[in-house]
Amino acid sequence: MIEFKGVKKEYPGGNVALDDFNLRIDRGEFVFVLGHSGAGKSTFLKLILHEEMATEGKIVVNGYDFTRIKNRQIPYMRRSLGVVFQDFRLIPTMTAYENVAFAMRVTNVPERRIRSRVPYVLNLVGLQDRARSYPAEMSGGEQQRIALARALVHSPPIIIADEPTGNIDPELSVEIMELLCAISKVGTTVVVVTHEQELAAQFHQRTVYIDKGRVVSDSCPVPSRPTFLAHGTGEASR
Amino acid sequence: MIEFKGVKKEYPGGNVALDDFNLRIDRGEFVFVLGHSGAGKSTFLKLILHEEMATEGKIVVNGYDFTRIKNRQIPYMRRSLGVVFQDFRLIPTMTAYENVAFAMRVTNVPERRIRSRVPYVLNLVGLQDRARSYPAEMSGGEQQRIALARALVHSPPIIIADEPTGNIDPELSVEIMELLCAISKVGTTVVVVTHEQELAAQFHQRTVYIDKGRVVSDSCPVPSRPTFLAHGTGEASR
Amino acid sequence: MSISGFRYLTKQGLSNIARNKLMSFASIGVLTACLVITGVAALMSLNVGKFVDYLGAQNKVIVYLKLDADDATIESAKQAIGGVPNILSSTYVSKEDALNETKSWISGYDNGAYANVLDGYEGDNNPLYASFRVTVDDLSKIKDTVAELAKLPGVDFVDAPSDLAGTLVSLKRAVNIGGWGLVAVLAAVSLVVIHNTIRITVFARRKEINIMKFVGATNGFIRLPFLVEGTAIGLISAALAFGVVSGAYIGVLEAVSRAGTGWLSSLYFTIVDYNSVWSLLLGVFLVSGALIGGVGSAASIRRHLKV
Amino acid sequence: MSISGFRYLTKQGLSNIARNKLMSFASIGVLTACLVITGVAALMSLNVGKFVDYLGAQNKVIVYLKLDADDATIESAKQAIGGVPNILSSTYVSKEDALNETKSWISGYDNGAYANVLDGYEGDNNPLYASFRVTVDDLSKIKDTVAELAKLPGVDFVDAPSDLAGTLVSLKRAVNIGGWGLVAVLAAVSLVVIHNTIRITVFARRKEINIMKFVGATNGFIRLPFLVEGTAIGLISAALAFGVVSGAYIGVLEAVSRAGTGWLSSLYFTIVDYNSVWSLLLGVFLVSGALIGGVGSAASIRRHLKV
Ligand SMILES: Nc1ncnc2c1ncn2[C@@H]1O[C@H](COP(=O)(O)OP(=O)(O)OP(=O)(O)O)[C@@H](O)[C@H]1O
Ligand SMILES: Nc1ncnc2c1ncn2[C@@H]1O[C@H](COP(=O)(O)OP(=O)(O)OP(=O)(O)O)[C@@H](O)[C@H]1O
Ligand SMILES: [Mg+2]
Ligand SMILES: [Mg+2]
Repeated sequence: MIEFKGVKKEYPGGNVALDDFNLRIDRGEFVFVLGHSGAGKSTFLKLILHEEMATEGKIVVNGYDFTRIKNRQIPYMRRSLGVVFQDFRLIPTMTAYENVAFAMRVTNVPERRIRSRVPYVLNLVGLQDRARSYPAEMSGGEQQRIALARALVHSPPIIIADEPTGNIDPELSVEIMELLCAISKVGTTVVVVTHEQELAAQFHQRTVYIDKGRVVSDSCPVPSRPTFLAHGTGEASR
Repeated sequence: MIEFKGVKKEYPGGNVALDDFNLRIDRGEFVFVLGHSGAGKSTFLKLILHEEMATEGKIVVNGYDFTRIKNRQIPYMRRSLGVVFQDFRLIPTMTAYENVAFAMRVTNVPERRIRSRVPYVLNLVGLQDRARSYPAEMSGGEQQRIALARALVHSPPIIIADEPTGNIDPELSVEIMELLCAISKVGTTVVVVTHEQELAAQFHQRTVYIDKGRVVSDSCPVPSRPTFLAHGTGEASR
Repeated sequence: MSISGFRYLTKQGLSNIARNKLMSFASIGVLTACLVITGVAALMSLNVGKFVDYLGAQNKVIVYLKLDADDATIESAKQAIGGVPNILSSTYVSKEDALNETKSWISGYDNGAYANVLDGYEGDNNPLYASFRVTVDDLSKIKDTVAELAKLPGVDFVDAPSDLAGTLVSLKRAVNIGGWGLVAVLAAVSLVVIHNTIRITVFARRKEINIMKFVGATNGFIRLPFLVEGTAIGLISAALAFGVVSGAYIGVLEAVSRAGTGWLSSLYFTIVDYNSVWSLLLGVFLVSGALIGGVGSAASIRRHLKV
Repeated sequence: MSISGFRYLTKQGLSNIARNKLMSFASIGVLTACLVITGVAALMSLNVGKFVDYLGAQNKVIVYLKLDADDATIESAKQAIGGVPNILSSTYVSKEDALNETKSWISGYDNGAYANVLDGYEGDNNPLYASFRVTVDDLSKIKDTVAELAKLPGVDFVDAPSDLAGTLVSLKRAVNIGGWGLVAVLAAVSLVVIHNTIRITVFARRKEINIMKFVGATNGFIRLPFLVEGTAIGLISAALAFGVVSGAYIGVLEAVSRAGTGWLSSLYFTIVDYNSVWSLLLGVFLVSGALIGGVGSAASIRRHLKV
């Protein structure tokens, strides 16, 4: 699903954000990516998204080999990703509803389906009442959850979340993580970048540590079935 | 220093973010403000900053009574505040150095003083190497720390931080909190909005809970001298 | 793209106009201003051209008939002149007419000091030629026309105001080049202005465009609302500019027609009629407004689509 | 504000131009275009005005002296005419000159048919008047001038081309009103365009302005760099526009001077000389560029300062 082989990313200024970066994430996996501020976590995501291009190495996302991808294929590659950006990236001139619906519109989903799916997803992140609000009229946590709703709405095979709980209180954070876990159980690949180690620790999933642009540790999940799952799935299908 | 009396804030759309909000924060206090997403925490800060105006009630900040403050006094009131915004609000066309220096320039600090003070503060947040970077060239956590440096640089009597560790890993978060604690010990009022209850709990300081726009709990700090302080002061004066 | 998607994007583009009020206003202002300038320049150019034509028409070519021309010769000459191309009208001036004209003209000089100089030249003594006063259509071809006229039966010689004709031809050419040159320059300047305005407008919204790309929108999907928005702004501007230019032009026409006496009122008949230009003006405005607005903004987002 | 603060803000404003390359380019493009338009319109207006003046100067007022005027009377009349205001030049035409002129003129008519009509009127028989041909300065005051000339000693009567004068006066008035009206309209349109461009430019940077306010910057502190930036952009545009207009004007002057023969080359002497306008043009460009750019952008940020 996602494969990085010997990837190096050097920014124009000379900053090397990733160096000999190797990682393989398979279909249906749930992976936490941890690391200090400036370790290269967001750069990793930006490379997956083809927002930045690798200086060296090979990246394959959902079958698209980035050394060979054509410009006109990029939108289709991106549609296979649901991304929660660290800075949200909501369109300021669209309401919450429109921001979420937009991710479906680009794939030509019929209007009828959009009208039933968007409220459902807004409900999932607890923002059914804020559908008509513009991003500037929402709190930080609300914006973050809209960004999450947008990432989920078109049921992409891969969901990538950069600090999805950075602006959200602990209870809600756990709820959201449970939601993501539940989604991964039905075959969606989920990559969560977070600095909240304790939150990650609660979920006993594969955890990748990045430091200075390299993968320094890649621990496998605890084999036992985690306790939260019964509750988690309940949340997701509510 | 900061006084809210019966404050109500209703946003144009009809959202009531604060209702009968009462709080008094004295000089030199260190206060955590906790609350769910959308509770009204950022609104509280926006009111202090005169970014939004109260619908009802009385607000006094640093001696400026907002019911009577004149437009041309507002910049001077704001200079007595050092604010870390939830969305950072760095000026995209300025380097990290310039963004930080800017808070001193507006108060006509001599260039010589700026040249010695800015690197010192950048060092304090661990970003001495990134002085020449533009915000878009920095990671989320780095931007957040630049915002913190800007809030500290002109030694304002009040420092207000909205989720200052939302994008920062746990160790660094503790360091930054310790830094803020140390600053409050020398007479600066510090208000920290955060959703990381556990982080706040480590510091045994006054904690205000906001829920649905009201103060629902206001717990006093544990009287005993906290253990982190020796270490914390050391960090701050490094 | 599906029809509902197309409908959605079109609606999106139109509602963007209302959403980006400040920028829509500003863009419409700029585009309208530029169209007005170009339109006014074009109308001025048209009118000056027509005025020069009018001056040209005032100048007659005189076809002198042989002194012994009888009525039959005159008639056949008249027919022949009618067959020559590039001729607008011709008037016959008999020997008697010519003498009377000359007399009245001479008696006007120096308070009638020479009023009687021509007494006794009437009738068969009349030394003057009968002639046709001919106005030509296209002054630039006057040489050929004169040559043809000179060859006609019964014609003695042809007197053409060749110097004046040359002057008028070059004046008209200068006015044409100058006038339409001005229109071209103003149109080019307007294009520069509009292009830059659209670039800034799009620049102000680059973040929005960027985000759409990251959500997986194709370039076409992002471009269409901009195309619709730009086209609508172009059409609105065209309508406004048409209103302004038409209003001003009708105002000038009225002012001139009311000017009453003198030189100004004589201008009235040389002014290009509003009825004969409005449809062209409106058409050109609408087409160029739509093209500039739509294509301009769709093209301007290109650099922001490269992510 | 301290001097170092002022220096900093000025530097800031200037470096913003480099930083906001796209917007600076676009603004300079728009401002230059508008200045060029207005400048070209002003030069055209000046030239048409001067051309009309030239036409006016071609028309002479003829002051006829009494038939029996002797040399002394002629001399004193000459002096007296020199003392009349609003007169550009006067040329003496003696009785003999007048007769010769008339003769050559009449002999040119109808192939010299009347060439000998005036034989025998020479010397003391000469019925023509000696005269002064006078050109007036300001045609609109020609009536007063003629009246004054008529009262001079030795003057019999004054022949003024009053109709033509009237026409030229109204033509000149029309050209003046039309020309400067055009300049005013183009200047106004340019202002609209520039104002809107600046508004969009500032709008694109509203976030930056906003943040500065929240850090405690006074309005003046935020405005100054915009003022400097706008002024610099204005001055750059003024310099560019001056270059373009000057280049074009000099080009036209050369083309006309090389036109060789005919009507066009005769225009050369009526064209306003480049040396007499460049300093005014440059001055007006620089001042208006700086004002529009500086004041315009400083004023445009007002709405964004209200936080
Ligand atoms: N400009 C606005 N217009 C309308 N409603 C607003 C606006 N800003 C905030 N709100 C609403 O007011 C409420 C309080 O918002 P606020 O930003 O103060 O929350 P918060 O406590 O900071 O939340 P978070 O932890 O998610 O940042 C929320 O419901 C939010 O949607
Ligand atoms: N556009 C850029 N130009 C130059 N350097 C950059 C750019 N973007 C990121 N960097 C640098 O690359 C390094 C990695 O950045 P990245 O955003 O990947 O960090 P991160 O792990 O996401 O950190 P955080 O947890 O603070 O968000 C940092 O040192 C950052 O300053
Ligand atoms: Mg990051
Ligand atoms: Mg908030």
